[in-house]
Formats: sequence, C-alpha cells, structure tokens
Amino acid sequence: MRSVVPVDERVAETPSTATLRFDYPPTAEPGQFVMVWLPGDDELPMSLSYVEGPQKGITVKAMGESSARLVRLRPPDRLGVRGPYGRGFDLSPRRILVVGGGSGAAVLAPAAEAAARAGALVDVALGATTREELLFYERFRAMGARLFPATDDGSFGYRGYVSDVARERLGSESYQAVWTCGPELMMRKVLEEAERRSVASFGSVERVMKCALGMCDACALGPFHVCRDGPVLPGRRLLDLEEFGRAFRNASGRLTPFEVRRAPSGRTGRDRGPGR
Amino acid sequence: MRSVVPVDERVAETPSTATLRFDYPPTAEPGQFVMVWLPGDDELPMSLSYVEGPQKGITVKAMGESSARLVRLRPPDRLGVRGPYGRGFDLSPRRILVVGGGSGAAVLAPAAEAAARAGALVDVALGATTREELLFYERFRAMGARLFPATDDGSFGYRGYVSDVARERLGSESYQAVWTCGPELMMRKVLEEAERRSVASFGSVERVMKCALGMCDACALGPFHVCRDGPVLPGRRLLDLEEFGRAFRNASGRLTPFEVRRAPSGRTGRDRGPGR
Amino acid sequence: MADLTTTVAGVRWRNPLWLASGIWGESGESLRGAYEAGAGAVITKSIGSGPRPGYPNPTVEPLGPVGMLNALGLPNPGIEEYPREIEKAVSAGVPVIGSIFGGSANEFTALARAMSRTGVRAIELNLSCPHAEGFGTEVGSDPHLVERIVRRVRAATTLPVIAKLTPNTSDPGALARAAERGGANAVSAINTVRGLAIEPELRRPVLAHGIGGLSGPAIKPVGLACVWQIYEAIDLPIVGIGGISTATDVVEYLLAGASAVEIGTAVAQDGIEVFGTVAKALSDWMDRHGVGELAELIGAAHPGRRAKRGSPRRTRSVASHRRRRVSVVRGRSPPAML
Amino acid sequence: MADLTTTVAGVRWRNPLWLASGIWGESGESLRGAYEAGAGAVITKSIGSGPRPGYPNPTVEPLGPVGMLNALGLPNPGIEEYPREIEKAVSAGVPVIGSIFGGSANEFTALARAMSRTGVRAIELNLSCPHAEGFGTEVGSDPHLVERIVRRVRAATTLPVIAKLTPNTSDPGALARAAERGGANAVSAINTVRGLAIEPELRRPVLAHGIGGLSGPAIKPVGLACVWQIYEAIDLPIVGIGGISTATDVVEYLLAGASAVEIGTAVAQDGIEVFGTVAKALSDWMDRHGVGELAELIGAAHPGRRAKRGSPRRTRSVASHRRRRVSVVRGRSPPAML
Ligand SMILES: Cc1cc2nc3c(=O)[nH]c(=O)nc-3n(C[C@H](O)[C@H](O)[C@H](O)COP(=O)(O)OP(=O)(O)OC[C@H]3O[C@@H](n4cnc5c(N)ncnc54)[C@H](O)[C@@H]3O)c2cc1C
Ligand SMILES: Cc1cc2nc3c(=O)[nH]c(=O)nc-3n(C[C@H](O)[C@H](O)[C@H](O)COP(=O)(O)OP(=O)(O)OC[C@H]3O[C@@H](n4cnc5c(N)ncnc54)[C@H](O)[C@@H]3O)c2cc1C
Ligand SMILES: Cc1cc2nc3c(=O)[nH]c(=O)nc-3n(C[C@H](O)[C@H](O)[C@H](O)COP(=O)(O)O)c2cc1C
Ligand SMILES: Cc1cc2nc3c(=O)[nH]c(=O)nc-3n(C[C@H](O)[C@H](O)[C@H](O)COP(=O)(O)O)c2cc1C
Ligand code: FES
Ligand code: FES
Repeated sequence: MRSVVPVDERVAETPSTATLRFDYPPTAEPGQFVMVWLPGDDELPMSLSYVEGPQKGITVKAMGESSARLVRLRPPDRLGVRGPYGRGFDLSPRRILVVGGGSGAAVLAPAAEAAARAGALVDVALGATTREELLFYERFRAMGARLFPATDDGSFGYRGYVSDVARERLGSESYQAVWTCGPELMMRKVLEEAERRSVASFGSVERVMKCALGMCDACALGPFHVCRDGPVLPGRRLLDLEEFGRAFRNASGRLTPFEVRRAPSGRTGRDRGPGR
Repeated sequence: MRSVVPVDERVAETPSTATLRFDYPPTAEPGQFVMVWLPGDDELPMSLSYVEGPQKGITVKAMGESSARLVRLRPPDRLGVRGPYGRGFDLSPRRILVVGGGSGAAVLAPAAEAAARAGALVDVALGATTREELLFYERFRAMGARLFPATDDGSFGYRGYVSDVARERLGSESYQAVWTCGPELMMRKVLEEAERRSVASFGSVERVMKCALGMCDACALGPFHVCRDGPVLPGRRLLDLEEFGRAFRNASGRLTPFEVRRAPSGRTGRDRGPGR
Repeated sequence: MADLTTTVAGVRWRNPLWLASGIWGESGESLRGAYEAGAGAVITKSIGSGPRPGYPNPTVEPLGPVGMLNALGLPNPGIEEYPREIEKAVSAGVPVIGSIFGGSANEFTALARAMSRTGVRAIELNLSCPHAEGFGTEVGSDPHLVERIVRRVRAATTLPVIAKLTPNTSDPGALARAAERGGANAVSAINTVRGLAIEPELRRPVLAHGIGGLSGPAIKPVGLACVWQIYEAIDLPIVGIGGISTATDVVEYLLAGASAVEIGTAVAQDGIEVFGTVAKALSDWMDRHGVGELAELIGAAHPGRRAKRGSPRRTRSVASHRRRRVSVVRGRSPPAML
Repeated sequence: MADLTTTVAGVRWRNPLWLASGIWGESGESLRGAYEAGAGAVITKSIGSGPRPGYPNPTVEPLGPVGMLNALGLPNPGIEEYPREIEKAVSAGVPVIGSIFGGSANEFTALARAMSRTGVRAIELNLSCPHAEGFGTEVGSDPHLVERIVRRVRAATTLPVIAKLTPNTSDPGALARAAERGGANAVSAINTVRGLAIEPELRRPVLAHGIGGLSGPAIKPVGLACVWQIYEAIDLPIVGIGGISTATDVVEYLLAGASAVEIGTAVAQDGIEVFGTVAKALSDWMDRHGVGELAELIGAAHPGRRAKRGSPRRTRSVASHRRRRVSVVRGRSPPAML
C-alpha cells in the first residue's frame, strides 16, 4: 500500500525549493496530496505539484530539518509514497483568481493548469519574500495565466503582501472563484475579501498529519479532518472556525497558536506550525 | 466465505435419497462439489446435482449418521454452504457413455444434461440395488438419453452389475468418452474396460475431505488432491494408482483398505469408506 | 423497531457501537462528531500525565484488505490540557468515556482521579503500555499488575471502570479474571495485535518505531476468540473490539459474549458514517431475525447460554460451562488437542 | 544467478522455502510433490503417539483475503504408521523434517526417538498443544516447559531440533530464549494465531471445535514481529512463518531475521506451484538488487546488523542492539511507550 520509488528528476525551482519527479501511477486530482517518507527520517504530507500521468511530482520548500533533507534529494535517491489522499479543487469555474504565497504555488499550479486547459481564464497573484523565491512563475505564464507578482522586498512586482494584490484584483474584476494556498493569516485575509464580495473561495490548508486516513485526529480542524475532508476547504466554512489562521494542533494534539515572526526588515515572517 | 441458506425445496428421489434445493448464486460447473455444513453436526462434500442458475441442488443418499440427517431436512431448515470446489467434466465429447452406481448419478446427471443440451448423444448405464433406488431415471430420460438400467435384484432392467452393462455398451457402440461415478470397485472395472478400448474415461472419486482447499492432505490420492485436482479425474491416471479401488485415507490419514461387504442375498455391498 | 440500548458497567447507552480509543479522539469537536454520526458512546484518545508528541512518522502503515499497522506512540496533550476537549463534547450531551494510560498503578490512579472530574461517564484503562518494571512486555499482560492497577483505580473513582485488555497474551481469560478480581465494572478487548511491516527495498521497518499494532479485518477472529474466552472466564459485561465494520460483525461479537463493541479502523475505510450505517443495519438485522433486544444475542453462541436463551446473563460456573460447550457443540467426547 | 542455499540448524538446504507443517503433510506422495514443486525442505504433519482422527468438520473456515481459520485437531496416523509415508519421500531423496507434538516432555522425547529412525533430516517440535498440567493455554506458552521439552528432546536425538513457537504470548523473545537454553538448533515461528469465527445466522461458532488458529495474510505482520523480536533475543537461526505468499514476503522475513521460511496457507490460494514461483521470483529479486546470497539479507533490517552488513550473524548483546536500533532508526531519543 506504499510504494518506494526512486527520484527520476530534480528541478531546483527557487533557492529554497525543489521539485522531485518520480514514477507513481495511481490517478490523482489537482489539490490532492501524498504522504512522502524520507526513509530513516520523517514522513510528510506533500501536495502533488504534478498530478497527470504516471510520473507525479512534489515541490518542496526547505522549512525544517526533514523538508530540507527532502529538498536535497537527487536521482536515484528513494522515497516512500502513499496516497493520493484528500479532496482537491472544483475545476468548473471559468474565471479564477489564484492566490499563492510561498510554497502554496505547489498545489495551485496543477489545479490552475487543469482549469486553464479546460478553458478557464486564470489570474495568479503570486507572492514570495523576494524575486527569486517566486515559485512556478514561468509555469503559470506557460499555461496562459495573467500574473500579478508581489514580493516582500519589492524586488519584483508589487512590494508587500500578496493578499493586498488579491484584494485589488477582486475589486477590479469579477471572478467566479478564488483559490488560495499559503500562510494561514494570508489565506484568511484573501478568503474574507472573497466572501465579502460573494466570490466562491477555497483554501488549501495544512495541519499536522499522521495517518492521512481520517482516523487519528491529528489533522482535526473544527469539525473537519484536513486529510480527508480537505486539504481544499471552502472559505465560507474555514472562516467560521475560530482556529483558522490562529491556531493548530501540534503533534501532541494540543491547540497551539501560530507564532507570527517579524523579520528585522519588518516583512511578515511565516507561521510556525504546519509548513509553508 | 460461507453462506447459510434455507432449504427451498426437498424432493424425495428414492427411498434413501433426497434432493435439496437452495439459493446459492456462485457459478459452478457440472462435476464440482460444495462443502455442506449441517449445523451442529458434520460438514460433508456433496456434488452439485443442479448447477445452473442461482438455485443449486444436492442429492444426498443416507449412508451414515450425518448424511441420514441431511436427507431428512425440510424447508426452511438451514445449511452452510461453501464452494464450489474442484474440477468437473470436459463437456466437449459428442458421444458419451455415462455409468452411474447408487448416488453416483447425482454428479453425472447435471453433466449429462449439459452435454446433451450442447448436442451430445448420451447413453446412461444406471445401476442400483433395486428398481426404486434407481436415481434420476426420469431426469436422464427427459434429457433425451438412452437408458440401460441394471439392478442387483433384477427388479428392473439388467439383473446384476452396472459395470457389466457398461462393458456390453462399450462392445456394441463406439463412444468418445465414458463418465462414471459410483463405488470404486465398480468404477475401476468401467474405467479399465474403457481404457482397454481406448475410450477416454473419467471417474468422479471420493476421499475424506476436510479443507477442500488443497492443503490439509486429507483427500490425498497418489499425487492428486481430490478436492482440487478432482473429483473428476482421468481413468488413465486413476488406474495407475495402486490405491484406486483398494484403499483410502481415513480421517487420521491412515491408508485403509475398502471393505467389501456382501449382502446375504449375494449382491455386492458398497465400499466402506468415503460415501456412495 | 429493535431496541439498541445496552447496559454496560451499570450505565445504559443508546446503542452498543462505541468509538474506539485513538480514533477521532483528540478534539472535542471530533468526539461530538462521532456521537452525532451515531456512536453510542465515544472514547477519548488515551490520555497520560503530560503532553506527548508520540513517535515520528511514519506512524501508520495501511495494509489493504488486511487492515493497518500503527505505532503512534500515544500522542496526547496530557491530562491538564485535555479536559478542555472533553468539555466541548460533554457540554453538548455526548456520553464520553475517558481513556487513560500509565506506567504504574500510581500513575493510573492519579489520572483516574483527574479524569473523574471532567464529566466523563466511565473510565477505560488502556493497559497496553510497556511494563516499566519488566522487560519489553506490556503492563497489561501481567495479571498481577492488571489486578493491582484496577484495584487502585477502582478505589480512586466513583465512575465505572472498564479494563481494556491486550490480545498479546497466552491466556485472555486469566487477564479478565484479574480485572474482575480488581473490581472492574467491565472489560474491553482487544487492543491491537503486535505486528511489524518491513520495506524490502529499504531494508528497514516502515514504522519509525519498528514494532506496531495490527488492527482492522485481520484481527476480527482474534478479538472474537478473546471475547469468547473472556465470556467463559468472568461474569462482567464485555466490550468487544477488533475489525468490526458491519452489522454482522457486531452480531458475531454479541453472540461471542460482548454487550457492546468499539469501532476503530473501519472509520478509515468507511468514514465516521460507519456508526450510523451499522446502527441502522443492526436494527434491521434484529427486526428481520425477530430479535427485540440485544440481550437475546449477548453470549448466545455459547452452548450454556444457548440452552437458556433469553436470560440476560448466565450464572453457572465456568467449569460447567466448559463441559457443556463441548458436549453441545460437538456432540461427542472432546479430543484432547488443538 | 543468486545463490538460494541456506544453512539452518547445521544443515544446508537448497533454498529457504519450506513446506509448513500440516500442509500436504499426510502422504509421502504429497511431501515428495511439494519438494518437486520447488520447496527447499518439507515438514511433515505433526505426528503424535497414536492415530487421531482430529476434530469433526467444519475444520476449516476460509476468510477471503484475510486468510483462514482451522481447527483440524492434529489428525495424524500416529508414529507407528507414519514412517511408511516418510519413507516414500526420503527414498526419493527429499529432505524431510519430522514434526512431532505431545502433551508432556516424556511424550515429545519418545516421539523424537522414533522420528529419528525414519530418515528425516531434522525434527520440528510443535509446541502448540494445550498444556496438560495447566489451564487451557498452550504447552508452548510456558518458557519453563519449552526449555524442559527442548532439553529432553535434544538429549534423545542426534538430529537438529527446531522449536516451533507460538505467537499467542506476551513475550516471544522469552520463549525463544527458553528454547535456546534448552539446546534447540533453531527456532521456527509462528504457529497460528488464536481466532474464532461465528455464524450469525446460526448463532454458533463455525468450526466444530470453536476456537481455531488464524493463518494467511492476516498474520504476516504478527509473524514478522515475532521473528524480529526473536532475532533480537537469541543467536540461533530462525525459520519465519506466517502469511508468506510472494518473494517480497520472503525478503521481509529474511530482513527481519529469518534464515528460512515456511509456507502454508498460500498453497490453498496459489497451489503447490507457489514454491517454484516464489523461488524463481526470489532469485530474480536478488539478482535485480545485486544480492548474491541470502546471508546479505538475513537480519539486515536490524540497525545493528545494518551497520555491519555482510557479516553472517551479529554477536553483540541484545541490550546494545536495542540501544543501537533506537538511535539508528529514529535518530532521536526513544519515547517511552507504544
Ligand atoms: C496537505 C498538505 C500539503 C502540503 N504540501 C506541501 C508542499 O507541496 N510543499 C511543501 O513544501 N510543503 C507542503 N506541506 C508542508 C509539509 O508537509 C511540511 O509541514 C513542511 O515541509 C515542514 O516540514 P519540516 O518537518 O521540514 O518542518 P518543521 O519546521 O520541522 O515543522 C514545521 C512545523 O510543522 C509541523 N509539521 C509539519 N509537518 C508535519 C507532519 N507531517 N507531521 C507532524 N508535524 C508536522 C511540526 O509540528 C512543526 O511545528 C504540506 C502540508 C500539508 C498538511
Ligand atoms: C467430492 C465428493 C462428492 C460427493 N458427492 C455426494 C453426493 O452428491 N451425494 C451423496 O450422497 N454423497 C456424496 N458424497 C459422499 C458424502 O460426502 C459422504 O461421504 C456420505 O454422505 C457419507 O457420509 P456420512 O457421514 O453420512 O457417512 P459415514 O458412514 O459416517 O461415513 C462413511 C465413511 O466416509 C468417510 N467420510 C465421508 N465423508 C467424510 C468427510 N466429509 N470427512 C471425513 N470423512 C468422511 C468416513 O470416514 C466414513 O468412513 C461425496 C463425497 C465426495 C468426496
Ligand atoms: C490509529 C490508532 C490509534 C489507536 N490509539 C489507541 C489509544 O490511544 N488507546 C487505546 O486504548 N487504543 C488505541 N488504539 C486501539 C483501538 O482502540 C482498537 O483497540 C484497535 O484498533 C482494534 O479495533 P479496530 O480493529 O476496530 O481498529 C488505536 C488504534 C489505531 C488504529
Ligand atoms: C490447515 C492447517 C493445518 C496445520 N497443521 C499444523 C500442524 O499439524 N503442525 C504445526 O506445527 N502447524 C500446523 N499448522 C500451522 C502452519 O504450519 C503454520 O505455522 C501457519 O499456518 C502459519 O503459516 P501460513 O500463514 O503460511 O499458513 C497448520 C496450519 C493450517 C492452515
Ligand atoms: S492525519 Fe490522521 S485523521 Fe487526518
Ligand atoms: S480436503 Fe484438504 S487437501 Fe483436499
């Protein structure tokens, strides 16, 4: 029920992020994730950044020790893979605003690609700390999306939060759906804005995962189990949850507030807690 | 993997034999058997005397305690059933001599029926102790077979061994196959005669059965496991086996000679050992 | 409509389908969700003295139709933190059973005291932790320790105490008798069966902890055998656990002697809806079979019980039962060996 | 081409895939057939002092993908009769291992003496019979009895002695150490896991005997865990048993510490051809993975063993192994509980 596969190809996407491609035939949908075992180390949930055909891909950002080791893998290093798990995006809307922060673009890219291929017009607000950390910029371009970049340091596109870019977009044009993935505080802002304007919104959320089978309760988020009901959940439902954007359950199951770090430069740091 | 089914219908076939019909959808071939559990009592191998459609049937002769209890069941008494198991008859020959002794007709009838329906000419040498014990006489007639009955007491048809009738048939006409089921000494004679005349021959044999899955070795007969390789085996192979017609393994696995009882009247009794 | 209520440990529960410990058991919302989905009672994750993150991943290995292995390592927020979660369920009227684990009778006793103040209706003792004073085996595989822990906990709380027994033993009946002597109000069985998975390509165990616990369809026969043997050994009500996912699984456990059951791994396969689905199917099964209440089924596959069907609980001695079973089931004198 | 030979109990066998006791084990022709199908050795049905018909049917309950339950009741023709069957296989050059069972050390000893005169290459002790002096549990779940039986048998024969251990215990390592102390040349594990099936329509156990033994896919994780723990506990070669049906199953057992394996229930699913198929697939697997001989795999999933890969058998103490395993597998300090 678990496959061990060699990494076929590694693509350095940004200084902190790499895509690993490997042969894993089970069919998957954009937005689903797999559990990736780095033998001798941890097993981490990773969204599929490439979902089509037998060769799948994940795009990993070095955050802690395990993800950093994962980013450093090279063919033919081996991975354990199980899944895919969870529910992905509804691909039917024809006018979509995609809002990605940091490694969030990993899960948004294949979904946007599928929607674009089916004829949707896709706008992408893409945020990162700095220009070279903008993930999948070229990939979004290649699928015909309009890009609205934002960097914390202003090295490319808008200087500041990608959520501000998203707000601007939602004010300027009318979208059928907003998809977002990134730090939870960012997602909360984006989803609130979308809901305020009655645009259907969906966020891909992260929680600590152990079983990925909807039983161990590690990923509990209000009434949801992110591994089974998510990771993609409707903004409407997420915004109802007091925890969303504020707290997560740590490995012991204890509700723990996200720490918001501020870098000396004053830019917004990332949430501590489940990745991104 | 076991079904418990009520007896839908009971047909008294002869004074010692009854057919029990029950709903058991798995597909089966003529010659295969099921393991029939009489709850609180034994579980016995029984050939399917009706193999087609969801309603199967077994035709049981009262031999020992368990089969006698089985014969007395009435709707809606319940049975446990698992299977079907084993290999049945090759139904391709177009000119077939069927030789049945005692309850042996139970397994031969559905096979003959299928062959006749497919266009084969079927002759049936049917033996019993006495007229009213001739099993499935009308059923063979209804399928268009020519019947050559024999009774030990001469109350109907030839007086004497059905194997003698079979020898006469094999001398008079040319058959493509001989199928037999009955006491092993009888079968041995029939198969020998067929092989002597180079007619392909097949016997349905009985051995003690426990697992019916080809593992416990209870039904070992030379290199064969009757539950898996049989119960229908080629005469050519059976005749090579010293045990065939002479000995069987009892429940402890010990090779035990068949006892041949002679009734006061002088007619051949049945083998002691696995049924019929 | 069949009556699904069951009485275990002196408490009447709306149905015999309980959420097993460790499943949907970390958050109050989940406990409540399981009850709303149809569970008769919900058991918390096993709670210890302090917060534990558990073992690193991989903590679970799915084994297809066989079930799964897990070695989560008893992650839990600890007895100080956890009452907040219980409160969320209890305040919504959910009958919660608090599961606790410890390494010694003292630890169990302190936990039981604290747990008793949270609003739970009963306490389940998870006796499957390594024996601190022993060598690798579980606390719960030593009848003396089981008796001691149960007795101490019994004295420390007014709530009903359910002792959850391990299948990793040569004699489940002996463990059950120990729990009965200690004063347990019920026993539940089984916890997971010791198991291991190895990844041949990587030449190492899959689970970070190595050895884990097997659950799901593979262990249904093991759980049934334990419940059967425990029913023959003691007079307490039994909560059956292991590989249950359908109404007929439940009926088998009831017939073997269980008064209620717990469902765990089936939640992974069928979702939390399994409780509602199985409750409905069980009620239908009972209607179809003319069974009005669960008492008609509980232990009814035991020959002694069969003979006096309808009585809620047999009182004859174990030995007379044993004799009777042999003669009724087999109808001949018993062979001496398996 | 990989070398499939393996040395167990001082004997070199052509491959590590042995026919498990109780499967194709009543007739000499079957034993021979299993060897011709590719088995490295064949183990007889367990033989007792006199003929036994076993329990009445139903003796077997198929459980689909999970495996099966059986309670055959050790049918066998007895030690006086059975040598005739062994002779048919031995005279054809088949390496036969004689399995015996008894209720006491005396009975085992007498059987071992008689078995030693039949031409078998080794003796396997089936220790899973009810303990005559005890209460319901198996002879083989009591380390003292195991040690006593093995020691007596060891003294009564010059043939290698393999002690077959039960999984129905809290501590497989303790049983293995008892067998080692008694002088066994190898241990095999596991026998079937205690299990039960109930027929809900009929409200009774399916098997005539009631409790039976679970085998097949369901118990593979259980067998692997036992082999793992036994490897950590003793220095004797181990024969792994339980749920094996493919080459990767075999590799998993080798990695867990087995020097050979036995295959039973898979014969029901895949036929006796399973031996030839798995032998070929194992050899291919080894070629594909650059493994020249089995010694490279045996125990290689144990961290201590991984560190000194290539050495045929580790010699370090159990305790140092344990420490090492924890640090290598987990890379952090060990949590205290399961
Ligand atoms: C559904 C889902 C999809 C994801 N997709 C991606 C992706 O496509 N790309 C990507 O780079 N990251 C993704 N992540 C995040 C990723 O799983 C890790 O959280 C991240 O890589 C950091 O892991 P780490 O151990 O290196 O970091 P650490 O700094 O060691 O961990 C960061 C924090 O996250 C928690 N945490 C993270 N993962 C786990 C876990 N599996 N089990 C327990 N605790 C955990 C820890 O408690 C810690 O507080 C996804 C997460 C989820 C839940
Ligand atoms: C493949 C097969 C198909 C059969 N088909 C039919 C059929 O269609 N109709 C029919 O009437 N009979 C059939 N039989 C015979 C039937 O299974 C019983 O053997 C027969 O009914 C006598 O059983 P009893 O217990 O009543 O007799 P008993 O006199 O108690 O047994 C007769 C002898 O047969 C042995 N024996 C028979 N069955 C078993 C068993 N299952 N396990 C262990 N030992 C056994 C006993 O050792 C005893 O020596 C078939 C047998 C086999 C093997
Ligand atoms: C993921 C998981 C976590 C578990 N955690 C606990 C636990 O914390 N305490 C406990 O007593 N049992 C725990 N168990 C055991 C279950 O409660 C149950 O006894 C076992 O899984 C058998 O039931 P099942 O086959 O229905 O899953 C856990 C089981 C699983 C699968
Ligand atoms: C039908 C059957 C009969 C068995 N008989 C014996 C026996 O006589 N002696 C013995 O030691 N083990 C016996 N066993 C146990 C097997 O040898 C083996 O230990 C067990 O089945 C686990 O292996 P498997 O999963 O490959 O079947 C029997 C098992 C089965 C299924
Ligand atoms: S990770 Fe276990 S329930 Fe979601
Ligand atoms: S009945 Fe068991 S092998 Fe045929």
